[in-house]
Amino acid sequence: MANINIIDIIAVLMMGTSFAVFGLRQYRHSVLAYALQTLLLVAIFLALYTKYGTHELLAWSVTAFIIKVVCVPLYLMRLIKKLNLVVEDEPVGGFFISPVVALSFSLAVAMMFYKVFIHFSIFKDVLPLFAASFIFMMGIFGFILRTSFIKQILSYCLFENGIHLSLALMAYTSHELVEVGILTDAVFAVIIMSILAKRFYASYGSLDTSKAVNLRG
Amino acid sequence: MDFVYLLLQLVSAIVVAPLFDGISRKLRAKFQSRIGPSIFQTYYDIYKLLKRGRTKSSSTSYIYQVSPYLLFICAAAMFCALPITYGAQSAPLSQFSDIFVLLYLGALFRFIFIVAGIDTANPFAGVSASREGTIGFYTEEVAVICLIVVMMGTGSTSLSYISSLVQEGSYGYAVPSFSIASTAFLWVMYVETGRKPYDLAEAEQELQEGVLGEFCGKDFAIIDIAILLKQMTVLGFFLVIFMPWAGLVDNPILSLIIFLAEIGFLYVMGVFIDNFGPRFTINKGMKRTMLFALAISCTSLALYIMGI
Amino acid sequence: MDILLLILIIPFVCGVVMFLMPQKFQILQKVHVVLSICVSALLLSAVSKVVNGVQLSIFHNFIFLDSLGAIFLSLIAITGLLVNIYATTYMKWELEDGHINIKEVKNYFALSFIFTWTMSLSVLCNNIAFMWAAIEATTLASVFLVAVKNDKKSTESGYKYIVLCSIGLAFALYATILLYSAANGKIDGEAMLYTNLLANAANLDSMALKLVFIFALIGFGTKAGLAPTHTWLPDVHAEGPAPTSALLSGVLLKCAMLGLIRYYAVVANGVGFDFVQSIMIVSGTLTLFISAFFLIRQHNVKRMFAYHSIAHMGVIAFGLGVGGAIGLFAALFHCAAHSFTKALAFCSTGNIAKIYGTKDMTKMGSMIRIAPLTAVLFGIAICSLVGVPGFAIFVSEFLIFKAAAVDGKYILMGIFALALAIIFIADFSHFFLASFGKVEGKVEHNGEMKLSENLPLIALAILIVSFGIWQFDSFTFLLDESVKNIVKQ
Amino acid sequence: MQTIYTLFLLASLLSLALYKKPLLAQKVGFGLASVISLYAAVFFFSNFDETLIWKLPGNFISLPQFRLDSVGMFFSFLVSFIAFAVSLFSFDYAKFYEKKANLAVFASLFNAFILSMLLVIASDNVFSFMLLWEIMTLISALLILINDGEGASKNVMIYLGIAQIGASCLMVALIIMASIAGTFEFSKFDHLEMGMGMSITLFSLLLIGLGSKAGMFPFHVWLPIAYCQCPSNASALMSGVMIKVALFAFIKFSLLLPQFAYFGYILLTMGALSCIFGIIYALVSNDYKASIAYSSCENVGIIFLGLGGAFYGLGTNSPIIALIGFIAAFFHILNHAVFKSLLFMLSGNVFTATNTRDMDALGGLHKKMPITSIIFFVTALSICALPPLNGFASEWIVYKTMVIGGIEEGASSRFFFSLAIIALSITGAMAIMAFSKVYGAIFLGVARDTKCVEEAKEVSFSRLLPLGLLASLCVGFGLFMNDVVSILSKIVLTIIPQTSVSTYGFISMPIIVMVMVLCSILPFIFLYLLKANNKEVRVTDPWACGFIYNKNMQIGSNSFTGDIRKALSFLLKHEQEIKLDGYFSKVVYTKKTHDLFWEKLYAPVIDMVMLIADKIGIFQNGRTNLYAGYILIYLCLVLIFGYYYL
Repeated sequence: MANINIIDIIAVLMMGTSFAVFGLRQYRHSVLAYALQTLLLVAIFLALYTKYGTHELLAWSVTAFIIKVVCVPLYLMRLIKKLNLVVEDEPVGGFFISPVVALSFSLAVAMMFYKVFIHFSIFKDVLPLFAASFIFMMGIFGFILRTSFIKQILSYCLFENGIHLSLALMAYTSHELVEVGILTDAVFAVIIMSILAKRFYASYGSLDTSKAVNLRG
Repeated sequence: MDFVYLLLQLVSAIVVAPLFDGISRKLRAKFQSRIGPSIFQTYYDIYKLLKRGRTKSSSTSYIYQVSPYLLFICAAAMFCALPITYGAQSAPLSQFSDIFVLLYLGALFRFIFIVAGIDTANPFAGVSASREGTIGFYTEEVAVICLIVVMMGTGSTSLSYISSLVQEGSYGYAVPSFSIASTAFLWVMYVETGRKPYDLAEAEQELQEGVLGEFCGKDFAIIDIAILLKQMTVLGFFLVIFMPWAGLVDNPILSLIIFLAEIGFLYVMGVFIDNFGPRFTINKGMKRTMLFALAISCTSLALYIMGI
Repeated sequence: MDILLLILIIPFVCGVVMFLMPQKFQILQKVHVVLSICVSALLLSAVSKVVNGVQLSIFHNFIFLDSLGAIFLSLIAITGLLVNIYATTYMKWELEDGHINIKEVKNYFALSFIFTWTMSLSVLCNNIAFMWAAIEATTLASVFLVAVKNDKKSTESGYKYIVLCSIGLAFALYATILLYSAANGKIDGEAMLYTNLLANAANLDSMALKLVFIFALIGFGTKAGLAPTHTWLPDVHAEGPAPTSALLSGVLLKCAMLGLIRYYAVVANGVGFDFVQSIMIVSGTLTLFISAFFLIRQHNVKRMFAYHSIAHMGVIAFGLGVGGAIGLFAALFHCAAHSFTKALAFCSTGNIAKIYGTKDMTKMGSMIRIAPLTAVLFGIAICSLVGVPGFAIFVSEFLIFKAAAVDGKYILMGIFALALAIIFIADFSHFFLASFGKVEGKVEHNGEMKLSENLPLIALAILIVSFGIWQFDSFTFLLDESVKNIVKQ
Repeated sequence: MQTIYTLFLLASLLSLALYKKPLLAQKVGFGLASVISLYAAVFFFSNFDETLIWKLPGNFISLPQFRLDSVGMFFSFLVSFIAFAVSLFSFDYAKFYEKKANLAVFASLFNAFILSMLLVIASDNVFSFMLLWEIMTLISALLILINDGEGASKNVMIYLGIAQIGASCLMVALIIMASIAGTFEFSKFDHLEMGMGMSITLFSLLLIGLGSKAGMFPFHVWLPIAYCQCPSNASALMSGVMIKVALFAFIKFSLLLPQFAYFGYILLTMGALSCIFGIIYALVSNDYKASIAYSSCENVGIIFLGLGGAFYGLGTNSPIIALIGFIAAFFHILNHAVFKSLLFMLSGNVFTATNTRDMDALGGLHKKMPITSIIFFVTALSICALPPLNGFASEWIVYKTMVIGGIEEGASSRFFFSLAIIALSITGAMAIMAFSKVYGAIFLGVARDTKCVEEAKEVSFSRLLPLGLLASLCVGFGLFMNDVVSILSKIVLTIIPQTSVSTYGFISMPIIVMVMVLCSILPFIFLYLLKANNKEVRVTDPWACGFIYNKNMQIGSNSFTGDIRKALSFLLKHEQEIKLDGYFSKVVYTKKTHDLFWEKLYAPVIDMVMLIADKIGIFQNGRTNLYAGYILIYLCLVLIFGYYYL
């Protein structure tokens, strides 16, 4: 019983952190929130491992910890420092409205999705599944509503986390190479996006991607 | 032998045509309380023209030179297409006396008329050439609608065959569409003779015959004859289809005489309409009067289509 | 060593070798051509084995090459080779004009091998999750092929490319996870292998499969450029260098399509063809019409071709939607036909941009007099794109019509014909604008390119025409085999 | 048969190979074309009764087989014969386009065009037919572009656009037919089983597909645009024979369908409309080439009337109507090929001499180009269907068909056939006006714009020779009408159920001519007998009511049609502009007639598409956030669609 509670609690905490990643104005805080969330993710892996005794999850939690809790946030921190940025620009709909919209829509979509997922999932835990789709949707809404490039990188990381969680819940039995492949992609994506962010900053003078509307029609 | 009769038919028509014209001129003069010319005046006119010298406009080309003869050929051939001295049994000529041959020879006449008018570069000639074409546009479809009824009713386009059918009485006024068509057709043929309210045949420089403004001398004489012949042909066209009584006589010469008399009668009667009607501008005239003809012909066609 | 293993290694090694080359254009050019030929020869030899009826697989079927993959692998080999050869010419011009520096050229060449490598990987993967990873990797590998320059537009296009493709592919990953969890335990053997899934598709839960297909459509559809998730495509194709656009449009889109086709096969065999066909019809029709209308007012030659890519992805989707053996055959044939055609089209825009110094077609004109060969090649590309008979694309469009007629789907024929007619008219008017009339702008390079520079283009043109009229038995064999695998009659 | 095709291919390639020497290429290309097409004409003519089959070796897609039966032979003969005349004409004419395009390309395209037409006729497979059909279209489009210039690409686009719409319809129809037949070879298509609705739908699709290429109403809008843009020899080929190829295909495919009387009615209606609208626009246009082009629409209408009768006959199992109808159609196809190509070549002569297409600038050209003028006169008579020329001969048979068809019981057949006759007669009346105007305005009177006509001179002999040849055919086909008919009836009998009846009372053209000759003697006898004045003719200025004559007084092509324009104002849309500045200055009066169907039928559709194309850009406005939103929205929509509708 206690274990279930722990997993549920962690899941709720993850949802909270994802909201924080999305909503916090300062980049540093966002990145820290992300790191925290990933830590919670690792915690869920471990909890699931202890609960169900699946060895794959242990290996996953280790790789995830190294890559996503340590490397990626550090890299992003370095990027923020290099670009000398503190606060993000005004997102679509303003700082207040945008998280609310994202939150409500994500909740709605997640409500819809998790019922479907529970149908197939190997683990029949409701809350983690809900959290997975919620985090994923928060990530997507990060792209839809946030205009800051760094925020978008973080959004990418967010939905990546969501997928990771659902992967752990629904397909943990798959080949280890799968996990490696997906994680490698994620890391490379973050690296490439940050290189692009630097270039973007160099040519546009800010990270506001809503300025990038030269190509249209 | 058929050809000899045909030649006779043609020559006699040429010979008597000026006479009819003279009579109608005399009659018109009487209506207008004038003494008027002698009934042989048209002969004198033609003879005088033959003796006159000629001028031509500097713009003219070969068309000007050949058009009188071409016009004459067309008119004469049209007249030959009327089966008067020959009938359906004459093998070679019945292949010639065809409704469409007649209509398209008329079209050829019109074509040359227009081209000749444009060739002279005379402003009047040009205008009247245009009017000639316009009148053709108006009359042709009414004529053809009437003829459709006849052609489809008899199942043939051969004039000699149609007139023999009507003579025998196996097809004729008992058919309502036929009788209605005859009215409209007579109207169209009257228009084709070039009289008021559509035209004034004897007044040169008027409407259609402005084309002839630059013609003179013997050329003009030939055109005159051609036009007279054409007028007779269109009336004869009516007679051959709708009143082919001349053909009832077996003797070709006798039937020719009856036929010419009939044409003469119609020709002279035309003066009555001619003299009492008003004159319109071409578009107005056509719209006011041809619509009736069109309506009548369409009625007869509708009757035919419904099988009445 | 096994040939598949070689394919997994050699292109990557080539890329690394290119990185290590000295910064001298002459050397880079030669090495690039030689290595490209080697890689393509390798890929083609693998394909030839499949043509002879051998099914290749290694690592317990983790990596495999079936007839379906062989089609796409041969595209990577042939189109990739010709485009890579053209790329050396194009980069020479860019260097001469000072648009880029030698270091960027080197990186470009190196990355193009990595790109080829990731694409081959995506074709060869039997494991669907790994296939997904490979397709995502193609995006990552090609970002800097697109954003070669450091300017605003280039960066913007790279940004849109990576962001939108990543979002889209995230859904594809979801589809993968769902499929796996739906299949896990219900089928024998590893539940992530395509071959297993296809063989046991009938055992799977139909609701799950439907959901999977919808997610896959969004995911791979974004990458493949199906409307309305195509939005990144015109920007990226228009901004990248001509050879990159040729590669992206000619090969990459097809690889993404291959992903979709694999899901199509599994789902269709699970829940029946009706479901997937109707979804694909909707998607195809939408794509065709949206791109057709965008095409009409498109005066940028590369953007025009980009919208064409979308339109033709629509055609492929439509072919899959019409379905049946013939429809599938047509869709697969269209992948090949469009690959050659689009490669030629984009490469010829390289020539055109060189001649006029602009991509705006309203500023061109009279190309037929300035550079007749380029104009003819451009014309062949256009003719093929709009489906003029005698060129490759017509064959597949004809077959789609045939498939629809055989199934009695007459309304679909009408829709398809209408869309093609709009595309035809829009396109030819642009072609005439550029090729005939007077020069509206200025001419920067008055004259035809050298024949040696045009050789890859001519080769592509010959391919297009020969595929349009000639029947290649080995190719047809591959298509037939793949269709048989999917339709299973 | 394959030798001919190969030879054309070689000629085309050879002339392209001489790319660097355009003048030589012109001589070689067109010379070869004329020789080969003469050989081809002889070959096809001598094999009228045979069916030749030829399979293309090699592994081509769907293994194309080429097959020529009697009808195919006839059309192949037509193509190659007209091609012979036109290429002979081009031998000298093409030089005029030296500055506009490379003559080697011109010659090569010309050869390829002939080849493609011949192959279209022979192809016996849906795939190869569509392939060759579109290639034919494309080559003709390129031929139009030989005369590259202002607005050329737009004009070609209109042509190609309509052709493409047609080709789509055609392809859909053929593929449906093939899928019903279960084979792609036309020769194995017999007995397609389908209901009436399907059959009529397919028939309509075929009619749109092939009629649009043939210039049928309402697809006629491309005719004046494309033909005016085209070099005259190419337009001669296009109008003379390409249209016929479309008609051939139409006849061939429609015969494969189950026959119904409705086919006849559809054809009669479309034919009648084409006739009337074609000739109205031919009448009012001021550009002689446009006039000639519009008259193609008219003539195609006449051919459709003949075909309408024929299909009616097939649908109602009355072989005699079918026989006469097909003879009428084939005869008019033959005649139209002759006089329309002739007219276009003549217009090429006029254009090279004067460099203008505006009839209000021309006039009095007869004095400069007498032979061209006389040939034009004969052709004009022929196209107006005046006896005793060939146009009349075929039109008479068309009339005959209509009359025989109208005798049938049943109101609908009577109605449609009467309608057809009326249309044809109106057409006849207007054609006379149209072509007397064209001839008069170009060749007669005084030059309206002296600058244009001053430099004009008669063209070379090599250009006049083919014209003379075709003109003599105009006369010959008319005179020997019955012989032509008996040859045609042999061909026609291969495609319709055998009929033993052959006693149809045709007119006899020799007798008409004989009577006319007889009549022509009369005036001379008459003049001789009455001793007419034969003195030298005095030359003066034309009479002008006593004013000094001015060349602007004569009637122009615009004012000539004034009355009829007024009468038809409900059908014609014109723009009238009168510029008056000051009392004493010259009045500038311009009048332009627009094609009603372009404005009412095509322009709105084009505008709407353009509007959508303009507005759709909003969708792609560059905002990445929005694009990301699309993905999500689309996902939701597809989920809804997938879950609730499937």
